[in-house]
Amino acid sequence: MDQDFINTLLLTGKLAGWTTIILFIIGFPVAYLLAYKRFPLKPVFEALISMPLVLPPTVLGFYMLVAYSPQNAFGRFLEQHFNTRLAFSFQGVLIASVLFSLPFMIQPLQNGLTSIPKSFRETAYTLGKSEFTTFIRVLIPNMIPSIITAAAMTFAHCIGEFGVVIMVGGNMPGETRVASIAIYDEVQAMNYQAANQYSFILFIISLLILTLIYSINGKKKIFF
Amino acid sequence: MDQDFINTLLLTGKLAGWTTIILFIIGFPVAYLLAYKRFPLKPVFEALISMPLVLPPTVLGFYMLVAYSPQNAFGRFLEQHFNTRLAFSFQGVLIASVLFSLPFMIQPLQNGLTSIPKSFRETAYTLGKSEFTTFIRVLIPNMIPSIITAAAMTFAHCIGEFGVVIMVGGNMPGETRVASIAIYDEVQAMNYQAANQYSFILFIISLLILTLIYSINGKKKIFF
Amino acid sequence: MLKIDIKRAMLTSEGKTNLEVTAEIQDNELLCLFGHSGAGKTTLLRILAGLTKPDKGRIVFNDTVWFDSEKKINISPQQRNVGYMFQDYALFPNMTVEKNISFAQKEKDKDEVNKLMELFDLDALKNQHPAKLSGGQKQRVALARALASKPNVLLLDEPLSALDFDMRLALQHEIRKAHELLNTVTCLVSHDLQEVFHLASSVILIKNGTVINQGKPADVFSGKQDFYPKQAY
Amino acid sequence: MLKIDIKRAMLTSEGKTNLEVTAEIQDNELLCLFGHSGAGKTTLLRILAGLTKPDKGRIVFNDTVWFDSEKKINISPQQRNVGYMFQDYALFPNMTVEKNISFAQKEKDKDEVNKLMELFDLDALKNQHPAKLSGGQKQRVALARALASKPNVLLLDEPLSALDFDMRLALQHEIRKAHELLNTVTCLVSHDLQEVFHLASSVILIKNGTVINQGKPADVFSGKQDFYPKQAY
Amino acid sequence: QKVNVAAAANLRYVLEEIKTAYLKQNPKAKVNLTFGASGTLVQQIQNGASFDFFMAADNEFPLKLKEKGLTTEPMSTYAFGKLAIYSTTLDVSKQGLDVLKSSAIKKIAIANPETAPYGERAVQLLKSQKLYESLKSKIVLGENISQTAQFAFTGNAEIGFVALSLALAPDMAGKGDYYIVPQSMYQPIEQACILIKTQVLNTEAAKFKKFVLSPNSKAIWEKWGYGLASGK
Ligand SMILES: Nc1ncnc2c1ncn2[C@@H]1O[C@H](COP(=O)(O)OP(=O)(O)OP(=O)(O)O)[C@@H](O)[C@H]1O
Ligand SMILES: Nc1ncnc2c1ncn2[C@@H]1O[C@H](COP(=O)(O)OP(=O)(O)OP(=O)(O)O)[C@@H](O)[C@H]1O
Ligand code: MOO
Ligand SMILES: [Mg+2]
Ligand SMILES: [Mg+2]
Repeated sequence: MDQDFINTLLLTGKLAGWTTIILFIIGFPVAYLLAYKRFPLKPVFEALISMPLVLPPTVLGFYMLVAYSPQNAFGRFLEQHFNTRLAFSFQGVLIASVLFSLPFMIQPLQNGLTSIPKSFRETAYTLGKSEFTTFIRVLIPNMIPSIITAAAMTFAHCIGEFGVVIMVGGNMPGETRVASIAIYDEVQAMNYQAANQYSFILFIISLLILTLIYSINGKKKIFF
Repeated sequence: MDQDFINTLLLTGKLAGWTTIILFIIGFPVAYLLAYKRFPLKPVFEALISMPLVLPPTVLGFYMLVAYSPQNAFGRFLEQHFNTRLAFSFQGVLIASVLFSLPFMIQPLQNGLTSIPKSFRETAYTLGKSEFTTFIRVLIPNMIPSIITAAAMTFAHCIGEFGVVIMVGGNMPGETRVASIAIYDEVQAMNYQAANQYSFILFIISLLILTLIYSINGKKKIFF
Repeated sequence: MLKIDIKRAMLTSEGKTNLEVTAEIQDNELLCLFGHSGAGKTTLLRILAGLTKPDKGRIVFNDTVWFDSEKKINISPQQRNVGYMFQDYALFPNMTVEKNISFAQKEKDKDEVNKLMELFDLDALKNQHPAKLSGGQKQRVALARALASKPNVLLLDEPLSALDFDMRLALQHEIRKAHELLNTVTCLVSHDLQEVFHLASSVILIKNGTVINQGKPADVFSGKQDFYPKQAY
Repeated sequence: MLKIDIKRAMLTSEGKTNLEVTAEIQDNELLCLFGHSGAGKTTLLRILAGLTKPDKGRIVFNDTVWFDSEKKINISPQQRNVGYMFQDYALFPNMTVEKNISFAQKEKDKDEVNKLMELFDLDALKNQHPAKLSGGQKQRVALARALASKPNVLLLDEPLSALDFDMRLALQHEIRKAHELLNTVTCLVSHDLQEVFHLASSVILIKNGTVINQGKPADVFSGKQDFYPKQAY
Repeated sequence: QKVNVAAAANLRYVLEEIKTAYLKQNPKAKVNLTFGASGTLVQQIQNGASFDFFMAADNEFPLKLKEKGLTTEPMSTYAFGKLAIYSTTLDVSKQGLDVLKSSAIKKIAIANPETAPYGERAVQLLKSQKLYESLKSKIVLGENISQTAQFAFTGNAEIGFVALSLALAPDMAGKGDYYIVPQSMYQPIEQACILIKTQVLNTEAAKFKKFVLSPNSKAIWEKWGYGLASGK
């Protein structure tokens, strides 16, 4: 295995890892609001969060590319004040990836929250526990499968991300050349052997990680 | 709106619709097995089903391309007996899309099934109801949100599908040129207006469908 | 006739023990299971219903072997035609009161459902979903549902514990009537002595998994003041 | 002192009615709610706990206004410091018996938890999760948990209904002790006359949402043979 | 019979115009154009994509197909492409290649040299000018030449190595500046086309090929900045 190949895998893992971490932080509060609170226009809000599910990655990629361009307000702002350009950079791909994976985190978490009987929350409240304590001590431990699903789907979806990256990434080794792009590239160049090597390694790694997750998850039942 | 544009949208809807229908048929029995039955190597089996989540679409695309090729057994078989070639055809993309969306159907269904209290099934069994009747009359109605999530995620994921299609399907108008590909193409042609038009229409359609789903879903609570 | 002879490991508040029950219940008999909390009453009903598998033993109903650990027979709950009322009701949340009851019927019979709902004072609630019922209302739906399936063996786990005295008396009457009408074997868990005397033709006293006495209520309780209850009403 | 004067729409088996309760419960009083299934007992407890909002009225505990529909005051369950035992227990499935109880404590006190588990005969089950408990065991954990929070107001919804007679007597004793020790206002739902007489310092009879009598147990039940119970023990 | 044309990305505008002209002569004909990097199209054709006619951005990719026996009739050169650099912010037409040394450049867009001949020529040029090593870290790769142009067009890359024909597109030309790289500095881009073997002989494809090579389309090629083979 050559260095390029390893770098590409590391980069892919880095992108997926960061996206998952950032979405964990965003995802829990948002899912909580959606699951338990009522507010006006909630369905529209929910729909907006789910948009990346339905929108082709190329649409998102296109709009990101336009936004990042120094010719437009946002891109110019970043360029002038932070001297950064997001297009063709890891950060740029990361932002796109966070946006794009949002519903993969939110949906399972929200589902998990709504399927916990209301009386658990009510009991905790009467015991004087704050919403936050209740969330940490009662809700989270009773929705472990949903949390695992959310994390796995998000991480996984990022590893598989292709459309957005090919539009805003520019195929820069070490920055934006993630595994999916690398494989595409090798296939287009008809380097089937290299494509095979990438694919096979990714296949094995994925299979191992997932088997591990499911073995652990299978032992615990939903309600312990 | 010109004819090409409408055709592309119809083709996209056709692909997503067929994929969802096929996966509904496959998804329920598989999710049922995974949720309630024990069998050897179950974690490996679960991991295999979830593979498309983690695998870049390009890996899957690559392997499909290899399988479809008339130089290999499967492709040669199809070519000789059915005179079909799957690569760069609608059917080929459909098969890839079904495989690729499998976990988006299975995961939410399986989660929904496992979170239904066991005593519901047990009660139905003592009332003399078969597993099938129990499934239809007791389980399905108590997991509507999960079913909606499964269908929405699958359909949505297909509409947004890009990597597999571009590898297995290419960009053949009327066959494999779905919306995500069309947008990619229009952006490259710098027909930003057309790209914008596609994106906007998809955005609005998606927003409407999703808002509708969430409005209906919001009224019904999990446990009615 | 229901012949029971089973053994199953169990963790109770006294530590690990075995649930060991040997009994013969005649057709038409109404048996009460009586015993401390955690003694194994629910477990026994679940075993009879086919929901929990004993470690060892045999269960035979009339001429049908329901369970035989040696011959590896264990027929499914569906084939046993029991009516099992769960201690925590297990009403189907997606069905109204009426649907919950009619779902249990092997042959649809709307009149029967209406009759049951009237008997159990549920008419006004027929279109309610379980989440909106009070505790006692849920219990009555669960009981009505178990009866609606016209079972050969009726298994009732504390069917009247959440009901007020009036309702309790009325429904004791209904259980007895149903038992006679359906000509079933009935096993009922109860903590209420009055209820046991009122309903049971025989009693099994379980303590910590072991049957410590069985027979007619009067016989069982007369000699057993030391076991149960410590203090009479 | 807990002053209650509330009104709330309710659907009962007699059709739509209002739950209307006016009562004053002195400190140290142990009040029993008594009434038919679906009369509104649980609803009243939920209202006191702050889980259900009355349509109209006022609830004042000592000098604190818990609820006032006119002044739009409705303080949260957390601020009311009640110990509410649900009719269906609502034990946390992710916590062991021991954790369920210690979670309720405002200040961790392991000895206290052990004492409670011993009193309620739960020691051997301390590391069990609720899914593996029998009905009566669950009920005892729920009761122990409600007591562990050392509440100002103790709300118990049929706390002993699933227990055998021995256990019931023993726990009646514990409830009374806890009530005196914590110096709480206690509201308890029960269908058991013996229990009411044993525990209650006063009784509220609810029928179909309306209070039809309140006072000392002896007074309430003496003149009301027509209402309840039809047949004495 | 419809004609599925697999065309290199640099032909995007030119070929649309040729198609229009062709359809004017043959109103009943149906021509589908699919654009992509030459290498991508070769890969797709090899894997069974149902194209009838392939127009590459060089003369090596068609040869690959020919060697595999996937083509009929000989390969024909239809035009010579020209490499240009394009920018929306820098004054490339005046500074020429010197602009590449400018510190204002953060990113340089080039087509993927593995699959796009224009990209390959651009890399070759940078190497021969001894600029490649110093600029390497600034290079972003477009999947094909039109994505490359688009990177430059949106300003996300200051400089793009594009096909002249793309720089001439009204949108591009209106917004930025281009400089035609002297043809002596890189190996000529001889663009060839070839008919793909199909199960049923596609006569329409042959007809379209003929039109592409015919004097009828000569003006269009020239308008879009292509040089023509002397013999044609
Ligand atoms: N969540 C709910 N939504 C709407 N109505 C409800 C809800 N819960 C209970 N009810 C109705 O309100 C009435 C009073 O219910 P409540 O639970 O207070 O009765 P209860 O006196 O506790 O009866 P039981 O002794 O059977 O527990 C009942 O008729 C019931 O149908
Ligand atoms: N699912 C389970 N898994 C393991 N142990 C269990 C399970 N359910 C109950 N037990 C244990 O088995 C013993 C017998 O339980 P069972 O439910 O049969 O008691 P019971 O006689 O019905 O008591 P109760 O009157 O309290 O309902 C209990 O000590 C309990 O801890
Ligand atoms: O026209 Mo190309 O094949 O993208 O360089
Ligand atoms: Mg029990
Ligand atoms: Mg109640």
